[in-house]
Amino acid sequence: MHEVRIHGRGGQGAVMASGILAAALVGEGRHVMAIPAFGFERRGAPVVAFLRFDDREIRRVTNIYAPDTVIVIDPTVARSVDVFAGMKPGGTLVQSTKKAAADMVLPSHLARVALCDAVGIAMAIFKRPITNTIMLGAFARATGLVGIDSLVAALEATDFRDAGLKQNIEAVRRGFDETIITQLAAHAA
Amino acid sequence: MTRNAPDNLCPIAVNLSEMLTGDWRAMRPVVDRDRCVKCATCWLYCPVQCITEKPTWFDVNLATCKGCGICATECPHRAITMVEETED
Amino acid sequence: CPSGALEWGGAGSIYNRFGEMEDMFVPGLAGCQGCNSELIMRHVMRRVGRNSVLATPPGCIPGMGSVGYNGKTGTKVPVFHPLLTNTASMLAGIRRYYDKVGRKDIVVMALAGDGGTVDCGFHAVSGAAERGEKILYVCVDNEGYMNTGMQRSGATPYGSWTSTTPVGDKLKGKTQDAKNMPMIMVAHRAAYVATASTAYMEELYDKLDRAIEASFKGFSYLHIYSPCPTGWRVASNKVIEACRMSVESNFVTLWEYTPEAGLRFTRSPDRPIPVVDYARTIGKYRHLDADQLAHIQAKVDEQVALLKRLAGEVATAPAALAAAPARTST
Amino acid sequence: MSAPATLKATSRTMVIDGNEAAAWGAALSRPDVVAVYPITPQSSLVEYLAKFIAEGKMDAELMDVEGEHSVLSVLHGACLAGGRTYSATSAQGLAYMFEPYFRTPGLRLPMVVSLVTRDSVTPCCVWGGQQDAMTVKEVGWIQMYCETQQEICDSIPIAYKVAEHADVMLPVNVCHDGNYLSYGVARVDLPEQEVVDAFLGEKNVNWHACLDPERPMAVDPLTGGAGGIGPSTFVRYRKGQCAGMAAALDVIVAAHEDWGRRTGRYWSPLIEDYRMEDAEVALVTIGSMTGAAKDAVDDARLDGRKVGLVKIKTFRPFPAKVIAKALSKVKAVGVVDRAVNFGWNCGPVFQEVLAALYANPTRVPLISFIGGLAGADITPEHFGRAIADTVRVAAGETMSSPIWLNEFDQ
Repeated sequence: MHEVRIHGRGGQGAVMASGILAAALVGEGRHVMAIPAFGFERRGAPVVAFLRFDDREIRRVTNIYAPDTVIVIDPTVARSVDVFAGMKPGGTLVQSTKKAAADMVLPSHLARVALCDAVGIAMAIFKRPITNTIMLGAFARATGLVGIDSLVAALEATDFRDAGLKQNIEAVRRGFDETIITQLAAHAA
Repeated sequence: MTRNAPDNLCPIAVNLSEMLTGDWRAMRPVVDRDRCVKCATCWLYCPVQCITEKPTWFDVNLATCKGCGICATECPHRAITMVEETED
Repeated sequence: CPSGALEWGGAGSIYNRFGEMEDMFVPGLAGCQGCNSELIMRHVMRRVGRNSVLATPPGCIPGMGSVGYNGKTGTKVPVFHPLLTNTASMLAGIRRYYDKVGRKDIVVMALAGDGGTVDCGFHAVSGAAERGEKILYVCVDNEGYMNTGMQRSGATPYGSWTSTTPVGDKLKGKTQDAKNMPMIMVAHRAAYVATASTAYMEELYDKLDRAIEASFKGFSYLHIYSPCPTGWRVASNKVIEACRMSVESNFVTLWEYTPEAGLRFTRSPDRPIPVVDYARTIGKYRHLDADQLAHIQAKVDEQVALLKRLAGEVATAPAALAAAPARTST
Repeated sequence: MSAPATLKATSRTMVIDGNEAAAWGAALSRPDVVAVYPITPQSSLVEYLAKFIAEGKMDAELMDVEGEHSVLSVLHGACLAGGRTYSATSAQGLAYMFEPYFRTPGLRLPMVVSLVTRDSVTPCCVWGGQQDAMTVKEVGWIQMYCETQQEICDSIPIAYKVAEHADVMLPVNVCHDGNYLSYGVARVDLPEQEVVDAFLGEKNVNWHACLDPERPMAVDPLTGGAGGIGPSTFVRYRKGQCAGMAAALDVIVAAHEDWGRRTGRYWSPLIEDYRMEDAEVALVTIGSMTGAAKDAVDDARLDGRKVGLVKIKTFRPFPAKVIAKALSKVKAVGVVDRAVNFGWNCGPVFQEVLAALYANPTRVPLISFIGGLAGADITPEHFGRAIADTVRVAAGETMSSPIWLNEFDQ
């Protein structure tokens, strides 16, 4: 079982991203359970969504406390939230940022970071900082756990209120293409 | 509506109540046939609608008349008087 | 007239038109002697006829046996007790289903008391009116909860004695004015709103015609005043007289409204008798002092003035608009 | 029910949350009239219904009324006129709905209303819990609690089949946990419309009581008081309601079986036994908590403890006999509730299981666990603790109960 935690802010579509990722994984024959953390999703407030998937039936309908992967779709939310809380040793961080891995303070047990200037891509595509689908592309690139075609198929089945399908497909592809992976020394084996 | 409902399901009633209110009266309307011009005022205002039409006058169905006296009060021709009911 | 000559007049003409129509209730209903609500029920349903579904929320109307008792019914059309609180909603559900299956000619209606209309059933009436549910809602207003022992409702007028607004050294009847439900229905822009009194039966029948017709287009509301001989302390034989005087004094005004035509009086409110002449005939007002009577008279005058403005505005507005020169803002 | 290792997605496969699964279950059941009013955590469910109707996916009359009291009231009217009806509510909405809610089973109206379960104020809280549903357990509605999104979708047509059965004619609440199921997303395979149509058969919801000018009758005439036939008449109808409830147990089993034959998904109708064959202690669970509890049972089994689990699907009518039988061989039982029974200072499911076990010759100790209030997560670790405590009770230790599983969560 692989467990993912997505951090974002209200209005950025973190919960929607977990739903799209869930649909993509189901398309690949996986079992999936995606749960948003329950808060008042006010625009701008920190938001968390959980997703676990497996090749076997998933029975537990619970939050995630020890994620394998953390996706941070907002570059500044980590200032107010400990995005690494409970993270499993050897885990992966998929982060929206303009920084390079060398310039970041990262916990020592992290195995891999995948960084993507999602805001820059979003401004080019949407003229607004909507980073959720871009970061799904980044996740696909970083982990190889979901195929880009499956993500595109899931996007095609999604109702977008604020943006077009074509833009989102471009977003997920650019997220995939423009993500830079760094294996951290301690776990580089 | 393909079957009859058992009598322990939803409370319903299909048969009309047979209750009559004629025995409520203390006073009884009596129509003066000579004065009645069939203007139908009594019929119009009778709450139990117990006024019945006769060939040249309107009469009262005493099986249901409650004896309220509205007909006597409203009759523009003073053709109805209320009289005390007898005890037998 | 099937047999014998009838004197020509209001009563006779109604009898000619409706006398042959079926009374939709059983002969024996347990309304009090002289009950005006029973009179309203029988006339209204005589006009509505069999192709109808009738709601009678808890109160005197089912209390006198219209929905029946111990397994017998008092009504020839489908009839039911809604809750006191949900009459308009249940009717709306019935209407929507029948409309959906193409049975659009059924009159779906209520004969409801004032308590279930202006108090705890208000949300349902207001919601149904706002949504334009196609129902006929007849409010039989006897100014309080007469069935349960004459407690006050939101429709009870100022000064009125009721069992929960008693008269003593400290309190002398109700200290608030009645909620004006028909005007609230106007504010909902219901398809039809009218007030009526059994003292003016021809008019009541005319309004019923229009109300029934409107109920196939939207929310149709008919408010009929119904003096209660028992609860108001009025002699049974004087009930129609009480109806008449309530109108002659403008305590009750008779008017109708549609969104298209606006509000119009159906009986002129000019040259009324003083309200005190009406109040003196009603036992529940026996205790009123001069100040209380003056308050009631002032409220009656205020109400008539407001209605006149509404009636006048609507009558003159289209012409006034046409005549007015085009204006630009400065 | 267990799923195969990997599943191929089909054209009917959706990845949706429980509220959408419920809306699809409702849409597939073809109600004539749907009434909606929003309340957390049900709101998205009624939004889906409105959307389906707006898009023509569902041919129902949408009644967006002014509150839950009217939600159920318009459905009463529609049902008595002959319509199949659906709505959904939660917590405060259910409380506001109570007056017509209490009346529904008495009128024997076979409607289905989803309860998206939630803790009720006060303390002020909009998160999951089952206090709302448990508070109305005595009102005469059938209650079924779902474990997964797929089960929600499937249980709504099943609920109509049960509600409209001539021997039952009672309303059904299909309950699903607020938050975890309402917003949790998982794979749901929509049944084919033709399958649901064939399963439900011909609709006839007001053969017993109707408001129809073609068949005039009085619905719910006044029942007289003492000194006449009134009270005995009243007793006859009350007994009729109880008979409908009693009959529902077999109907629920048959409906689930029928559904399984048509769809391949055989949900446990009354209770589900999990690893109970040789179990020495058992947990009893209800709703979406069950999956984590099963994981905890597996962990305990790996540690050599003989633990099993009984999940309750149908809570009203209470399947007392099958529960007594399922728990007849264990040495202790731990019942996990997501609600509180105030009068007995324990969980409501605990209280019911306790009563059911009175029928067994051997008296076993029971312990009440209360968790998941206010949307709290009951994790496999929490269930691990519940198992450990139950094992200690089986070994003869006495323990004060209830044990509040999330009491010290931070």
